[in-house]
Amino acid sequence: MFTVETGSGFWNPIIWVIAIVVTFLLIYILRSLGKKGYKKDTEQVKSFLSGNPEYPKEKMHIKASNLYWGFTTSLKGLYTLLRKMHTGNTSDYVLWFVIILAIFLLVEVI
Amino acid sequence: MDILGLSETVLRLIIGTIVVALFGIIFGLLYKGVDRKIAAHMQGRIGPPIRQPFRDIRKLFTKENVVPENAIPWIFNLVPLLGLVATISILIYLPIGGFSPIMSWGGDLILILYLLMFPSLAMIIGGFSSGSPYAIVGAQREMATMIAYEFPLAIIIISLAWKLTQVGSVNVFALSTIAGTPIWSNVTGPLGFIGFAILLLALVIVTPAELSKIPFDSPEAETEIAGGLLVEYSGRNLAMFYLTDGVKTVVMASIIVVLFFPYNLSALPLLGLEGGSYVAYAIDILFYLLKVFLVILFSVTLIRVAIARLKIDQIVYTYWVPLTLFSLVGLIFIMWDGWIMNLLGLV
Amino acid sequence: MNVPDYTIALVVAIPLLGAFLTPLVGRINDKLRNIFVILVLTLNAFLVFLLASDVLTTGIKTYVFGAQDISYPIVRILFEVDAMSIFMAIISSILVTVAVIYSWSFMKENTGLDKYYTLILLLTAGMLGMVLTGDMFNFFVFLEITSIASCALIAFWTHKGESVEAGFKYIVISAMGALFVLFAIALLYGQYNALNIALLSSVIQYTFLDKIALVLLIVALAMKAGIVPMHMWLPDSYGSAPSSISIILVSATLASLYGVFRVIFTLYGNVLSKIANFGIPVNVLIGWLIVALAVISILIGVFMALIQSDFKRLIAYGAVAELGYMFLGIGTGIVALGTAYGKTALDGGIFHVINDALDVGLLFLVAGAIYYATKETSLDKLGGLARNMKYTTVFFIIGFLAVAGMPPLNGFASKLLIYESTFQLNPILAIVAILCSILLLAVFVKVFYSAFMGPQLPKFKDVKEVPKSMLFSMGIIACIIVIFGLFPEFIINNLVEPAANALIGYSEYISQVVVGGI
Amino acid sequence: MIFNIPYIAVAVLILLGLYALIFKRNLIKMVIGITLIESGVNLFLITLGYRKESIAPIYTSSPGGVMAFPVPQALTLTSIVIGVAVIALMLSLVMHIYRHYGTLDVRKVRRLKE
Repeated sequence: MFTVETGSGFWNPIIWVIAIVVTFLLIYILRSLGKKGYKKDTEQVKSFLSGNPEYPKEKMHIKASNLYWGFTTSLKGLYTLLRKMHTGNTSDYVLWFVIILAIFLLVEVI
Repeated sequence: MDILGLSETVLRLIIGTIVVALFGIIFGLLYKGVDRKIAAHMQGRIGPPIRQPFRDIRKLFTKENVVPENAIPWIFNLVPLLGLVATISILIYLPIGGFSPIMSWGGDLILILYLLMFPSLAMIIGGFSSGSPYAIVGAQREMATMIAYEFPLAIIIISLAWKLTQVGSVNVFALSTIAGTPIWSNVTGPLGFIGFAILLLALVIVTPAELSKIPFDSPEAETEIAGGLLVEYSGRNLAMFYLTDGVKTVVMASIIVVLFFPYNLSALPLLGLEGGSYVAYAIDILFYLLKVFLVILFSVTLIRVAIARLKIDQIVYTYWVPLTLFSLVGLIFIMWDGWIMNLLGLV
Repeated sequence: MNVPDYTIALVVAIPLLGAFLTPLVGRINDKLRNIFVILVLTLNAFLVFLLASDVLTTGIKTYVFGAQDISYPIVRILFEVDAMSIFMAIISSILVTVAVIYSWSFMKENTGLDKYYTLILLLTAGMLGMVLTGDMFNFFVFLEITSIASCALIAFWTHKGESVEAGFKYIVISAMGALFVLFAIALLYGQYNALNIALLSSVIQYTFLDKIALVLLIVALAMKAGIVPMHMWLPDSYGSAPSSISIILVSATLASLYGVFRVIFTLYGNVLSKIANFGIPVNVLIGWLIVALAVISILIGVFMALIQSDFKRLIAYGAVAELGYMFLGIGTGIVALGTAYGKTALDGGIFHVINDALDVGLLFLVAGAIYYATKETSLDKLGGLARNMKYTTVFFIIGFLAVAGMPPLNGFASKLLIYESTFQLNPILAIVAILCSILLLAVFVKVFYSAFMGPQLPKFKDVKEVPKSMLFSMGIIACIIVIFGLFPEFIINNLVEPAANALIGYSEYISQVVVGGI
Repeated sequence: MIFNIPYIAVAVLILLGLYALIFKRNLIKMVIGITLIESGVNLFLITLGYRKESIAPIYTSSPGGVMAFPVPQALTLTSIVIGVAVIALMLSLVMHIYRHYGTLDVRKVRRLKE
């Protein structure tokens, strides 16, 4: 009941949800043993910047394009190729269609 | 399924979950202490006592739980909790010692692969939600690391399952099947043996990244980004992450044990033990704890003492190019194993 | 539950008639028009559900437009509804109804809404016609209706250059694709003197011309479904259309995907096991071509999504990758026709169709909500919105976890089916699928950070939560996602399995018409 | 051979249309390319229905003899009607594009890329 069987494995969401709820309650109780409060409106709540003054809010927010710098840098070659492929030119869209059509015809018909 | 059977299952699940949760937390902290002690000895230091992690947790619980003003409070407080909960939930699918998993039919290896992402995801979202540049840099590094090591990890898991399918097993992703048919007995020739050895080695290299340990700890990198994605966390929230780390170490080591060394000592005819007796269970548990210790020793302690930290683009490169090729070679060896043996007429 | 046969006709006719009544009602009052459109679509969705319960319990239903008697020269069109068609019809009705409820507030400040709603109803009629019809030429007509209506809707914001450009690209691609479909239909008609799918399927020979027709149909429809490398129109048009239209476009592309598989499984069902070139059976040849395209789609989709900085283009590239998963599942089902894992893969692929429609649809609605609140779609300029828009944040979390296939949401169940069957065909397929699922997670975590988290930006200090109608429509989809995620087995048994069986059991589809003498 | 001329014309028209779509830069010429493909397909449909020395397929008061096949003609009519709608829509979009971009060069109409 409620189990997805794929022939190679299975997945039962209900079991997992029950386990999660039980563990959540357990850990929540454990967590509530800890100290709750902190001093609001003090230096405590400022971002830690190794003692440097905080920048304006816009500068504290890293831009989406710069996220994953490490990943895109290590795959630079691939991304240059992909950017070159996506020209945005309508003629190229048609050209890709013709190419795929030709490949399918080659494999399928000849 | 009737009501009685259903309620029994649920009861078993609830009690079992509580037991494995406590087991995971206690042994996670214990192994952490052992790991620190051994690492210290290797570096010629005395190191903290083994019960130090327990003291750390107690100390963190008495500290203030600061929520920085740039953070989104509800996400900031929720994710450490969820990360720990998800990590503990993996333990109900893993066989521990001589016991079969509490819910052997509830989930499989792919589920575990996904659940293993939750703690990292919790750290990433926690880091992002704290709104500090250090934490954000750390979080994006953690995300890149996660993408990086998931490639070889997927190859390892799929190769194992593929091999089991070839020898005619059903439910090849189920942990009980994998534990029941140890892979070393399924190889047809030396090529397959080498293939699995390569995969084991790859998994050992994946482990430190999965656990954010040196040399793959650039998300935390105390020396450059001041603790990275955990920089704004304090008090009980930080304690949650600390516990997650400990439990995850046990989980990861248990997975390696299940995949590659699912043997039990009590099954040896030499000992002459009855299956299912208390002595047999006790021996199996002890043997299991020893295996977990050895795995942690080799894949965490030794590597982190021996190698310096890599840069983030080096991490991605390491996992995506050399290690992926390496594991693909392992996969190809496994695929060719039976074929070549047939060709040579050795089977 | 039994419904009369003419329900099939009503399902297509009601939105069509509603489309032409909308401008008239719009003359009276704007609010009345909105209520009218929502009523029409709800009624239609209700009829689709009735029809679904009938088809799923009693089997294939047919309805004949025109001559009932076959002794005359036949001038008639046959609608044939099996479990697969009704599966797609359910997806379309859910998405369109939700999109119209969403439009109530989202499009409030626009003019020309009479045309907007008319076009949506036309588009609905086109999509439902495409999936319900049993006639090739009729399929082409509905395909063109869908293309024209969606093109006009993509370019609805004519004051933006990007929208118009996307509309132009879309219409060039669709018109060309549809013409090649027509050419293929003509090739088939010229040989067998029939247009009915079932009739054609019973006599098809796999001659030289049939091969050409098959290739033309597959490639043209796959292009309309947006498979790499013919996907480039898709991010353009999804990204530039209003969000409420993007979600309808998702189901319009899925209708083309339905076309691909109807052609392969039903139209060419009889010849799939024939030996073609290189001594390989036809199904293996076609299946591997589709699997190859699927793998490229998954890879290029996620890699491009990772570097996007526009919210909606990013989701669109994610949709390309998701499309790859469907093609991977169903393609594996074609290659491994008749094996147990092939069936599982087919189930997974078909289940993923509805999951993708819901997940990607929800994300588009969230993107629209953010645009509504901040007038901004560039991720580089957003930030800190989780403080102001709590509900939208929760819906986004549900959506992105579902798209990335995290348990316990619906994406996980279908991806699990795909992973655990494709690896038996070739381990590399499952490896790529797992890897890209994680990349997809990374992609949306980036969005989560840059739109919703970070410090409170001064320019977004006064941003308010979106109106109730938008929250309501997002809430509906989120609820369906969670329910599908918690009870996947129920959905697979009752919706997906019958659809998969309908695709494999094409002979039933044929005999209903040929032997049944309709 | 002489009977194959319509089919050759079909092939030539479709290939010319594709050529215009791929190599011509002017948007209007691309629209013309689409119409060329459409004419090719329509011609193909009509040719399929042709019979030698046939009359128009009107049943009432028919003089007898071979009739041309009616279905392809119906299909072609439908296709032409759809074609008109598509071309009208395309040309109106081209007009809007010129208004926004100030050019009809397809290589310059690509703000949406990558």
